[in-house]
Amino acid sequence: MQHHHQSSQLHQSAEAHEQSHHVIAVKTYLMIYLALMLLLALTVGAYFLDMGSHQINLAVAMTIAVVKAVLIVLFFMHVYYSAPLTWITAVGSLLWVGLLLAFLLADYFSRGWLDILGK
Amino acid sequence: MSASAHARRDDGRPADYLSDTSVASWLLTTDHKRVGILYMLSVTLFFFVGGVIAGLMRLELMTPRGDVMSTPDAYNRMFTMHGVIMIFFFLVPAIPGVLGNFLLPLMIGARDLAFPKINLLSWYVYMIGGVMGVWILVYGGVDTGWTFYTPFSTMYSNTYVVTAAVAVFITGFSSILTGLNFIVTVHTMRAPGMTWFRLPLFVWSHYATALIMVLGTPVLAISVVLIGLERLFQFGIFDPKLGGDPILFQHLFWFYSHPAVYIMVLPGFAVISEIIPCFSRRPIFGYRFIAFASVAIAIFGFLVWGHHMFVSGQSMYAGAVFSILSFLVAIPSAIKVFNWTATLYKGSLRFDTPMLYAMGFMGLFTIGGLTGLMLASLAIDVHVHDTYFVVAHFHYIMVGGTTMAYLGGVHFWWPKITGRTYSELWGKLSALLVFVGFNLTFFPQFLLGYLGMPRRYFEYRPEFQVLNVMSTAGASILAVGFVLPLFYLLLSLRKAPDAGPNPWGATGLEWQVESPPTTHNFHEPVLVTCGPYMYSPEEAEREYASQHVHTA
Amino acid sequence: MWDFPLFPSQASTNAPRLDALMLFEVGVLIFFSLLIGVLVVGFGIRFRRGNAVDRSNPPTHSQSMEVVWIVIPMILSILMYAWSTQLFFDLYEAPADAAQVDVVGKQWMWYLQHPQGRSETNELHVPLGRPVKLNMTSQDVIHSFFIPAFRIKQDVLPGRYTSLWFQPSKVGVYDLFCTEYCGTNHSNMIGKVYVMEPADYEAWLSEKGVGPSQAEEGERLFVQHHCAGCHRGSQTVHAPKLEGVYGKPVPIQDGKDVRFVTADDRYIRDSILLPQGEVVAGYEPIMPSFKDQINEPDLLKIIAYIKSIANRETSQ
Amino acid sequence: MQASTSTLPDAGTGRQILLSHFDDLDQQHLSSNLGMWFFLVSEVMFFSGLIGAYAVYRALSPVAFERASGHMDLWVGFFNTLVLLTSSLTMALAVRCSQIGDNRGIVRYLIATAVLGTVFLGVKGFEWKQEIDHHLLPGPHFVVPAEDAEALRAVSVGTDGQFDPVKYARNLGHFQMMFVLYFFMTGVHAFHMIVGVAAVLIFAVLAQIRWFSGYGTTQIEVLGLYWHFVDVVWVFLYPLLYLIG
Ligand code: HEA
Ligand code: HEA
Ligand code: HEC
Ligand code: CUA
Ligand SMILES: [Cu+2]
Repeated sequence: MQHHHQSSQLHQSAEAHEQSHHVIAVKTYLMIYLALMLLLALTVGAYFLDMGSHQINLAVAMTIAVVKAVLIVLFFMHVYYSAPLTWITAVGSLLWVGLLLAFLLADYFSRGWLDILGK
Repeated sequence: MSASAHARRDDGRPADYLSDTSVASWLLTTDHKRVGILYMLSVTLFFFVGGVIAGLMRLELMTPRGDVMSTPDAYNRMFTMHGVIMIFFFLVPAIPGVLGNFLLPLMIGARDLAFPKINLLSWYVYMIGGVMGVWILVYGGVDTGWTFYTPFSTMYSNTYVVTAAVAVFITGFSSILTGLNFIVTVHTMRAPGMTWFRLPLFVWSHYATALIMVLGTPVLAISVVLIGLERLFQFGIFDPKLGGDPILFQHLFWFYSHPAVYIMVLPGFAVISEIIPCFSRRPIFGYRFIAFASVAIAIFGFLVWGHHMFVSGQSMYAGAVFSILSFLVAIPSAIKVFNWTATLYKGSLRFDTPMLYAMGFMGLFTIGGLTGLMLASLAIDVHVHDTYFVVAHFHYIMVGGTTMAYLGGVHFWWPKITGRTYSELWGKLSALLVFVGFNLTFFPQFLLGYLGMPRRYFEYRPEFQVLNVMSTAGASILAVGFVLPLFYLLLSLRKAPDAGPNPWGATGLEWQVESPPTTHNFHEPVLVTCGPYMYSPEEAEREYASQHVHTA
Repeated sequence: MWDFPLFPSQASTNAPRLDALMLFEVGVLIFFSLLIGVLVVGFGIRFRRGNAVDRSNPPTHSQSMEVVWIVIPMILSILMYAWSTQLFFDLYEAPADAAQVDVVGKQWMWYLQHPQGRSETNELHVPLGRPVKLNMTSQDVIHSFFIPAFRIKQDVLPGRYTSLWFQPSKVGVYDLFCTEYCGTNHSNMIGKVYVMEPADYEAWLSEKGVGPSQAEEGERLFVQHHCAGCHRGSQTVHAPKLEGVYGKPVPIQDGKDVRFVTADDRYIRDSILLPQGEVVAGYEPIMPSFKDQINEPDLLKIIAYIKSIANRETSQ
Repeated sequence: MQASTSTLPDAGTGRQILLSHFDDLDQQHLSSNLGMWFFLVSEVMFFSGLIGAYAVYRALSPVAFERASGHMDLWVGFFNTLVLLTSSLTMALAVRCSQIGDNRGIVRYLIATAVLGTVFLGVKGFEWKQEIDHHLLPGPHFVVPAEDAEALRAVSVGTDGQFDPVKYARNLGHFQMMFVLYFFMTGVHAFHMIVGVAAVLIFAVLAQIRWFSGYGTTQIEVLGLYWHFVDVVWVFLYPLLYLIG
């Protein structure tokens, strides 16, 4: 049976403590900032570079954006130092966007594969 | 429970969460139990508004010609308002808002939800949306159907589409806030010893529901915003004249609205998973499978939205993919139904009102779900899409399923919520009326649908009349069944609390505190040492036997 | 009183095939509903409280049971899926020899155009046993074309074409419904489908006096919309004669170059709706656009008229 | 990685206040943090609806999107991205100050963040005005510039390799669609920025008057999460709107 008991020591969010208060060195922040600036320069540079096809350009731009976002999320938002739950949340939300896009575009790209009007 | 150490009410009873009766104390409360009561009042109100509209619709549909309402427009507004109110203002908030709010903290041994103020805020946000909804209803309504399909909603309808979009948008935020609160609460507020696999299945289901609320609702929000903007500024994101695609709206809408049907049914599962073991006096069968099935439904429920669009002009390949995924997402529901059934085996069954509702749920949900599979079958859906077959399908799940589960839950926890017992006789009678009335109302609609009667029809072919009359007759029985509880439940409030902490002899933490509970739920820190549903059928029998001897 | 149907008539080759599938799925429905129902009631009676039965060691879980009730529904699901998807693809892939009927939906009527020139409103006459293909579009909102007796349905969209085909298998008169909610008179956007013996159908096609033919209507509209003002030899406006244009290559000014386009339906249609798109070499781009001024049915009539004068020589 | 010694501000500087329904500060902190994370998840889904619309229409008319994107000033966008990334740095530093109990640092970095946010909004407003002046605001006054119309005409060819006016009309529509999405996405983003700047300013004032218990570690960290999220959104919007080609 379930009991009431006087023991908040057993509280299970003991893991929580470690998760939250990690202080990151200023130097680390500055390094990340520098990396972000370089990546920003890189995207603009890539824009002017003709890489043969728009798809490749788009892929490069999006890859750089993802790397930037990952840096911000990992360090500025402290996910790197956080509990797995935070990781799962962050990755999960990206996954869901991907899911929406994938199924949505699947419809548009496969229209007209069959030679049937409107299918 | 040592209540003596605590404050007393004016009438000498120990103070509970209901003690303070001032209006301000209700409107400013952050107590999850009181917020639950606020939700209960509002969803009941909306249910009856939606129900009366349904009654009017059924009256109109008694005859093939339009004769009750003066114009088709009036009827079109009716079914739209019926759908909008029932879905957004009744069914989505019903179980999570009322029972979820009330029970979630109690069940996990917490003093409140993680964000009590946000919880109250979510009720206010919901009420703002709801009041706008009623305002629209009073001032003439909306006639787009609850699905708001473009370009009708953006270019052709001349009703309050923008207001309705805003109302739905606002209500959506209430859903998001509730979901957020539940997720965080389950993660951080569990009492010591309350591990994930000691959680009642009610909590698992609500957790899964909350995930859908957080992940899906924003997409609904953005699609109704786009509707509003397109209507106001004519910039045409879905307008075919500008190269826009009306089907895109359908995609965005169903990306939310299919998962939303699981927002509506998972909390129903939550209630059933509590009632069945309690009245069978035995541990639930296949706890882990039921728990994981909830999460699986929440996740895979996002992959099937296109099954509402099989004949819309979506690509056939997309249709084929959405179809197979719809079949697969039915498996976790099947797991649940079978596990509940297995729970009855070797139990010690009693048929109190909540159990009657739960058994009704199992049968009607099974029929609703299996007809869902027919709809997921591409070729069959081509024939029955947008006919009364679909109407019957979703009423079987939403009325026969979730609304029954909600009523079952209200009866089950009523003694906890109010401290009073109600009349079993009336309870059983109304459960019976609901079951009979329901089947008479909606079973004929399956036949109508296969015969080809389209939905959203103000007038219909005369050969459909007989079945429609049956349906209307059923609806009037159903109405009586739904109104009865209002009376005997409210009447029970007139007597002094007589329920005691645990009238059903149930095992959950919520049954170990007073009825009604005190503001802080638990007087001492809670330590959980074992899983839920530790019932024993043989013990129940001995108990029964001894009682029997005494009275005889 | 008991004179009401419980089952729709089967009037196309698709109908019995679909009903067979439906029957199977109803079987699955009944099987599982009965299974659950019988078990719930059965356990309810047997294990009711106070009944003396063995309740020792009630099982709390069973891996093998779970596997059984996952695998069996899974197999049935895949069966139902395969069957229904097979039918679904057949439902839209029209045979090559199907006769084509154009369908335009608008609030709140169906406009149908036969290849032989005859057109109808809210009525569709088709010959028994011959495949018919529908090419559909909408002029305003989304509608849906539904013939219960044929078990077919397809949404009709503005700005896009969708299609559907069927092969009638029984002579008779059947309902035609609009099943996508489209506003006030959605429930009156209905019609009849007449399946006729081929001979009767031929007779119906050539029937006279039922109103002007498609092309005659078109000619009237041609005058009414002032096309004739320019295209029948105006003194002031320099515009091409349209006699004999249809089906022939037309020279189109393309920058400094000229290329040739065949004057087919699409070309005529675009010339009317988007005249600046392709300007006939040697003419000024002065023709106004008739976009949003001529509705889809009228457009089809005008095109029919221009087709009908394809073999007339221009008097130039 | 540094050992995670507790850096919670302690007595003397004021411990964080524990709300009555929580058991301890860690639980309280974790809840707030997680709450914000799940709120951000729902925000992501909100934007994903728009990104979905964007993806569909861009896939249908790539050239129209490219031409439309040509009207956005790449360098203005570049500048704004730079500003926003810098504001993320100052925000991160403000959070750090709250962790180590440097109240003046909190105020200073929050103000810097708000200033950078305001600069971003100012530039954005200026850009909007330019575009509106050029009749690029979707609606009745929208004009497709001649050279774009020309370019779109050139790519509007049917399967037969010949000019297809229907395609042309659709491309023109999608040209405008890009501006619909542009104004809407940047508008929603700007709305989030305005909310963010207001919150940052309020927090700066509250920190200045030492309203927070325990330097508001929890509150400022949660605010930081929000701010960085808005930044991440822009990181995607910049290439999607400005850098097509
Ligand atoms: C709570 C609400 C709810 C729920 C839970 C469901 C559940 C399901 N729905 Fe339903 N549905 C709606 C509410 C709901 N639906 C609404 C409101 C509409 C109409 C919207 C509108 O257009 O207005 C709709 C419409 C709808 C359509 C579109 C119809 C059309 O417009 O043409 C489809 C098509 O696939 C569908 C399928 C399903 C399926 C496969 C499930 C499954 O999840 C069901 C799973 C359950 C079971 C299968 C039963 C239990 C299983 C067994 C007893 C074992 C046997 C199992 C097998 C053999 C697999 N639904
Ligand atoms: C939770 C969701 C929910 C619930 C509970 C209900 C409940 C009911 N619904 Fe509803 N329904 C929908 C959701 C729901 N519905 C949706 C989403 C649609 C689609 C809308 C659209 O197409 O856009 C729909 C559409 C719909 C239609 C199809 C309309 C059409 O397509 O033309 C019909 C027709 O019979 C119908 C009937 C009923 C009936 C008889 C009830 C009954 O169960 C209601 C019983 C309750 C009462 C009657 C109230 C209590 C009684 C009293 C207060 C007594 C006094 C009243 C009287 C005597 C009348 N509903
Ligand atoms: C103001 C005068 C004017 C009116 C009114 C007008 N047209 Fe034209 N039309 C022209 C001119 C000039 C051309 C040749 C240049 C071009 O292709 O745009 C033309 C071209 C055409 C062509 C292509 C002919 C070819 O030889 O390829 C068609 C078809 C046509 N018009 C149909 C119509 C129809 C149908 C209407 C009425 C609904 C109409 N026009 C009204 C002036 C006019
Ligand atoms: Cu046309 Cu309904
Ligand atoms: Cu669905």
